[in-house]
Amino acid sequence: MRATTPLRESAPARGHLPPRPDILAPHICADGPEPTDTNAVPALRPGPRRGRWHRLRRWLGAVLVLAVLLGMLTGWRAESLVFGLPAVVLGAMLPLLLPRVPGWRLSLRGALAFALWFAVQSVRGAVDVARRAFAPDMGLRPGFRPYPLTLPQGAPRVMFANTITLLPGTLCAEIEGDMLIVHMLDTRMALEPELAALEGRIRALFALPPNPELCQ
Amino acid sequence: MTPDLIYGATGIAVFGIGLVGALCAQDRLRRVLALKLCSVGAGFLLLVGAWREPPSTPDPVPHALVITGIVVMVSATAVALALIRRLQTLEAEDEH
Amino acid sequence: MIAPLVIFDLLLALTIVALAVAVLCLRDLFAMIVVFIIFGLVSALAWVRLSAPDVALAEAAIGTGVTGALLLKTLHHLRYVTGRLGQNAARGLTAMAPVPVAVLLANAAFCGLITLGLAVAFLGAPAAGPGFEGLVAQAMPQSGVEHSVTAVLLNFRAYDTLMEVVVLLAAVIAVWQIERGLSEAPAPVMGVVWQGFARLALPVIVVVGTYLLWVGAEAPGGAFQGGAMLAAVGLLLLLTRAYVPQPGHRGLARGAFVLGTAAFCAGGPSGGQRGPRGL
Amino acid sequence: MLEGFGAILIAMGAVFFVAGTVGLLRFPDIFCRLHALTKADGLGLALIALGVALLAGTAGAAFRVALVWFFVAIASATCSHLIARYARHGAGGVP
Repeated sequence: MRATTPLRESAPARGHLPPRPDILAPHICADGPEPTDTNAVPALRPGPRRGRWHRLRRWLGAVLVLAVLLGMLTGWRAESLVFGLPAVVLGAMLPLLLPRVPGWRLSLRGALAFALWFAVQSVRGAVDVARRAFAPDMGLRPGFRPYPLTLPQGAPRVMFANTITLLPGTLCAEIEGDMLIVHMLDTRMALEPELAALEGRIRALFALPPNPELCQ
Repeated sequence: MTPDLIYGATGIAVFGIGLVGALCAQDRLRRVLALKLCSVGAGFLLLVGAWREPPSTPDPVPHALVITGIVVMVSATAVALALIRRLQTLEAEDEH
Repeated sequence: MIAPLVIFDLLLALTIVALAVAVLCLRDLFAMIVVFIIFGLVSALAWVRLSAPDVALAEAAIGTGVTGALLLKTLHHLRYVTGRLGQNAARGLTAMAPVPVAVLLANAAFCGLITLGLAVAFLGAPAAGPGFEGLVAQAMPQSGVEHSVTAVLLNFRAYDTLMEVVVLLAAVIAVWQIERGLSEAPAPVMGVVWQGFARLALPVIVVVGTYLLWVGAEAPGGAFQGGAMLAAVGLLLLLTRAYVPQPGHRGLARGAFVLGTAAFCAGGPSGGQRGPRGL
Repeated sequence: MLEGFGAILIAMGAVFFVAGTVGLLRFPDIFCRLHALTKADGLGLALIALGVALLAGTAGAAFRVALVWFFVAIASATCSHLIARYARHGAGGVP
């Protein structure tokens, strides 16, 4: 009889919980109860460029990225602009229809470090799951674990959730408010140190202050 | 054993399977899918007819015909599925 | 010695037939739709082997992508209707009146005969002589585009393609009429991770769809494939609830469709992209 | 030389795809199966994409392959999240 995942998440084993003062106040570190309000994250945004000018800059950035994409695809041919230009403008405007999220910026150093680390981790994750798939005893003890989120709303959180899915043995199953529900292949593995490390890397990637205590 | 022979046989088999499904399947959604299987089978046969040994290029006219067929099929499927949704609602109201 | 590619072809052919059988045999409707989508994608792969990349792209985008979305929408609606009543299993509502076994057997025999006839016709057909490729190659300079399939679709057989755009328009109008007053199942709530994905994917899909439309002039791609990508944009917007259909918008949409067809009549190859968007 | 390296990468990618499929068949429930699909197939696709980019040779083709890989990776993570979410909520999904 193989163990299947119980649908209720269980509390992590006591021994694996490092002291984390920030867990006690996740709602302070995250950007407040209203997710669509950009003004609710003042402490996390170092540069206070906001409002219309800020949004225009984001839009122009999107136009630039899409134009480069179009250029790469069409081989930088001028006649592609007949269809391409309206498409780039329209494409950059579509996300404005979605609910607004706080803006973000990338740090180049953080991105390079993250890409390297990500490559290593995805190999680790794939080798781990391949080993289990071929092993006679798969060594599974699946289950759900909660993990409190301290990253701000928007891109950092989504990036965090998607990267968890590629780490060895973890899968992001749900985001409930400021709580992330992680599915683990083996609940005996240590979850918190890995996720805390990942959180640090995401903070570096998005040029956020490194430790969450800063926002108190 | 060239691709045209292999995929010609595949097309005939898929067409036959689709035909059986379209006439014998018990639920509506499956019948619509079976008709779509038939159209894929017919597409196979047309493309096999257009195929030439690799150095020479295939005949573009059947290719264009199959693309037309795909678009017409999706229109037909859309109407059929809308009818199914309507029927479901009517039957659900009847039983209510 | 059998070439490895022949083994690949045989495996692919067997997979296709097995998937087609599975579509008819699976009891669960959701599983049936998923297997059907896989079937469409694998057939598209086979069509690449028959050196028909345009057709494969069209099948993957329209025949499988758009059709799959429509099927899932129908299933969603079905479950919504049954869920609202709180009775009556999902199968019950799609099922038709039972048919006597004798009729089923007769049908099966009839299908077998037709398929057999098809096989005889296929095997007995004369070896492939020259088709239209010579004629098409001769006329290519007059078409103004460099890709032969696009030339056939939009230049040499433009009336045919116009007909198919009109068929699309007719289908859209028919669907509107059939669904008039039908209560819509609400789009599911998909969560922040999905929103993040849509935020990233939407602009790129628009650009890539337009690129497919543009590149159709000289390489595999084209209006219908690009149009299907743009249809995906509409679907993403519906699923993110960024756009909620409102009755007031219908007139606008109708106008856009008719205008799209009219634009195609005026000879612009871009008119074709309007059609698939509405599905 | 480059061709050989590309072929080796593609073969390794295929091995990971097989591993993912074996996991899909052997793992006990839907959540564990998602692990097999996202991780093993993700790396398999990355290796195959790298091999194909090497074989293709031109920068434009390599860019297209990279674009395909990037979006498949994000879509697979998003999809597995949505499937897990749906499965946790039972048959519903529409709250």
